[in-house]
Amino acid sequence: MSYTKDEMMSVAAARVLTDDTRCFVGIGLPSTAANLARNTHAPDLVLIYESGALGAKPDRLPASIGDGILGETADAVVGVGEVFNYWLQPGRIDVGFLGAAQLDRHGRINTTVVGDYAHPKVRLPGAGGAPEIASSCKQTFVVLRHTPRALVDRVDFVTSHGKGPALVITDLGELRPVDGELTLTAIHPGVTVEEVRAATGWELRVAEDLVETEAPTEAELTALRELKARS
Amino acid sequence: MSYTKDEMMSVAAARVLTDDTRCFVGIGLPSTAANLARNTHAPDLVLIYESGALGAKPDRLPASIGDGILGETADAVVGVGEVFNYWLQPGRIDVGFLGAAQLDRHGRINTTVVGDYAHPKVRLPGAGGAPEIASSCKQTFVVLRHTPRALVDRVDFVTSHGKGPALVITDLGELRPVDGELTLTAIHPGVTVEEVRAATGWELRVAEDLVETEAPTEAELTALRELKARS
Amino acid sequence: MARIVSLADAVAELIHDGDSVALEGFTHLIPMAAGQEIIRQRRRDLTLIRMTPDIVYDRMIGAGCAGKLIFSWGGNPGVGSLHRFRDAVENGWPVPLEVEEHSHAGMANRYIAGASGLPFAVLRGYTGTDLPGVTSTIATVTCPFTGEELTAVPAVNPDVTVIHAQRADRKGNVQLWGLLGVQKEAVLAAKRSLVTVEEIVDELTPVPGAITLPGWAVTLVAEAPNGAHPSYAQGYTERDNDYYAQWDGISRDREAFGDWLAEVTA
Amino acid sequence: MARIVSLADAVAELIHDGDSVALEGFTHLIPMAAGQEIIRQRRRDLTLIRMTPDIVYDRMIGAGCAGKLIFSWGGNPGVGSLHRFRDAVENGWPVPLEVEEHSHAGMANRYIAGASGLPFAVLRGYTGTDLPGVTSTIATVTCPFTGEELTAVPAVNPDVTVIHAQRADRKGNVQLWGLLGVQKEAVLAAKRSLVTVEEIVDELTPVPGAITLPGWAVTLVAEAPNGAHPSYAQGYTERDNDYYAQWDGISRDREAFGDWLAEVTA
Repeated sequence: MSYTKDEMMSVAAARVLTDDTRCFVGIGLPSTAANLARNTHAPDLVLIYESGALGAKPDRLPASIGDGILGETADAVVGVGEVFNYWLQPGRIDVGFLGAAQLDRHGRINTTVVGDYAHPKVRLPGAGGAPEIASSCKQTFVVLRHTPRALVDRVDFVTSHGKGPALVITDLGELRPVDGELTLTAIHPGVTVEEVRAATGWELRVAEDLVETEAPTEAELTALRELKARS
Repeated sequence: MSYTKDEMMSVAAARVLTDDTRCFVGIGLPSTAANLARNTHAPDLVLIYESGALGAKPDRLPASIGDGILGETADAVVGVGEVFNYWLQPGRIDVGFLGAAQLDRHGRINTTVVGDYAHPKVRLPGAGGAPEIASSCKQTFVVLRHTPRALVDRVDFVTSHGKGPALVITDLGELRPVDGELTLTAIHPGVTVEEVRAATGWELRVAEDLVETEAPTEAELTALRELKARS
Repeated sequence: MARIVSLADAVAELIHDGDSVALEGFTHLIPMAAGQEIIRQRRRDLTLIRMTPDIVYDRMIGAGCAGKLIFSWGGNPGVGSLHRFRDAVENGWPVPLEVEEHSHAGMANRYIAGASGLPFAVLRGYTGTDLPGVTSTIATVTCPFTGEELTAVPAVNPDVTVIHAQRADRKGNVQLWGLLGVQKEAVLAAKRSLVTVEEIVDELTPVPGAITLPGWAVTLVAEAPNGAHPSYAQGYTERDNDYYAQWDGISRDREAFGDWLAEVTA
Repeated sequence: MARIVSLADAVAELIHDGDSVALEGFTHLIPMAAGQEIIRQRRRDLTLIRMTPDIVYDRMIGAGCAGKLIFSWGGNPGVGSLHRFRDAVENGWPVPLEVEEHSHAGMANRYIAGASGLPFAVLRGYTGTDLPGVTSTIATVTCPFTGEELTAVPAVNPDVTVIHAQRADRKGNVQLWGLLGVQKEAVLAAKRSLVTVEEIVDELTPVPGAITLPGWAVTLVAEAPNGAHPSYAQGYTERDNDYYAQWDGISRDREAFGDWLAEVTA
């Protein structure tokens, strides 16, 4: 079965979520991956959304962080204050799964501004839940599309960091921190290292034991496409 | 209609609660008075119990602060943390209505110990909600039976004080603070000043404009007795 | 007991030029109709407070109602940018917009402190971020027991909070269910409050997951059917996802937005 | 996912001599059966934590399970004194009992801080009282924004929290309704938790006013029908007001209590 780069990214991101993991899910790419995981190999994955849905089990992709289906299918619905204070802050959540507008070589995330804060070139949406998701979850994964504008040498503004992401999944490969610097550790089938380097805003290091990601299986692709079709 | 001293006390205590007042109600004598008020002249009195019942409307006297009827009839049920933090603490409640084991001439309440704290003669139940009820409500009323052991010169332990009670209703009369000292301002029918003085643990001052409480009306007594009969 | 009035009268009575105003609702139950009415009544120099400004504030900012925005995430959810918000921040159009920027955890705790009658809240927040460098309302506090240093944010106590709920009874008791957001805290933190509702009913029958705000904790209630559109009211209306996408087109340039505004204020 | 075990196995696994243990339930849903089982298993030197010690702790104190009590109101509600509690404090019988005494507001906030992963909570409390003079866990903290001085209390994080609820499903999701108390906070503040339930069911049908504790936030669930007696479980059992009065007689003298204890531990 042929597949797109975006599909490879979502499948790769879904694979890193294991059953019974508690995952604090950002909307967009992380939510797609997390719901794909729940619909394939990790049916007991616990999805927590900042809108107050604990253990959401949507059968389609939520259109927004406040999609009604999140509350309707959740184990429990709590207020936004409670989800941050009682559920995120004490370190109960295993994985924080975030997107990013910009990510730098040290794993710092920017979703605030491009350019100067007081006179920004581009005003981005801002922090949302990310700073505390990044610092309070046991580990953070980031999923984003691989472009030189997204993966930069140094972000213009540190919106969130925490311990830094343990894993970054892009549409070209996977990066992990090695000696404090995000390093290419896996590459998706059909992608070359040169391609990844060209799409990265710094001199990307490549792990000696670089592996090739397994291509999406037919089951994974079918599940992803069905999920998207229902959404 | 003849009536007991306790009935006079409950009726007098009920009368001071006016319609639409928000009243934080202690269990026991205050709860009896507050529910009598709601069943007579103040049907829209708002009763708040520390067990989390906001706007409770019991048709009988609750057997405890956690009687199920409080939650079943309430406008809203909230957790105990919320009732103190969101509802009591910001000063939303007009009247705190408390009982007391001991009350002194300066309006300080003791429900902690008789004797020394480390080696008490009598260990009383302790503070409960009283310290913050006394300090956070716009004003505090106290209702208790008038004995020299209850109304003392100086409490052994200050469990709660706040601004001090604006009004104390006993089975003999009513006391209000005058120049910082609780002073007899009303006396129940058939009770003499000497009787009240003998039942008070300090040299009780008597207001110049001492008034006699109006005896319970038939309607008040009937309502009180029906309420007790249902309980 | 809350008074029940028309939406126009409620906005006229409660919201004045220069007020700090929180319209809350976390993606669900956004008080959009109230936002439109504030635009219609041409309020100016408001300090707008809201975790997720969304279309409701994009409109008010574009209409020139706001002098300042206190927020934590300002995007068009599921679509992209809030163009009027960006135009105000990037170009000062139609008027300059001061921003005071927090995280969701910080904003939620500011409402909690406000609802609790406390001057500040404590959290573990903003660690390793640049936010404390640009936002003066982020400080530290030391635990008197452990000596640990934590983050503090000041209470937010809006002059007026506006929320949308499913329904109220004739005494102004408000019933709200589905995703709950920070609406309770936002109402309790405010000096005055307005709740718009899908409908006013004789009796609030119990609904699983519903919370009730007693009428004595609310200032005014106004009926505003479909008052959350394009957001939704669980059990009453559906989210209009297409409109969120359409708004991108309307808001993207000043002229298209001007046409929209002229229609609203006509 | 919580594991479902017998009450005896749950107590044996979770509660050890010397542990700090909170059995919570504010008059409603008091985990009485769990308290009895702790007595049966002869736990010693526990630090008992609970806002309202009630009969459940009067028994455990009289049985000699407790070395310390952290509490805010220790009476027999609607009846009078807790005689075993008084005997322990006044006469050190059967063993001396250290007390750490707070107000309800203080205790509730200690649980909230514990549930929130914070070392302390801020409140307006204890003003003008003698409590700060006898309780070392009451301090002050200064608002970094206004300079106002407020009260601070440390988080409480029990080794084990035990609560009673109406029911759980087979994955250990717990459903609880009626007066809610501080049970959610007490469970979330604890390192380990046990929920006893009236019944285990296949599906938790929605109930107005109910909250759910996800099974992944609970360690163990045990079935204990009528496990709150003489307290009650809204929708399942009624409060046994007569028993509260009877307990006054049982607990008033050491001999009558001894007979009761012998029967329980037989």
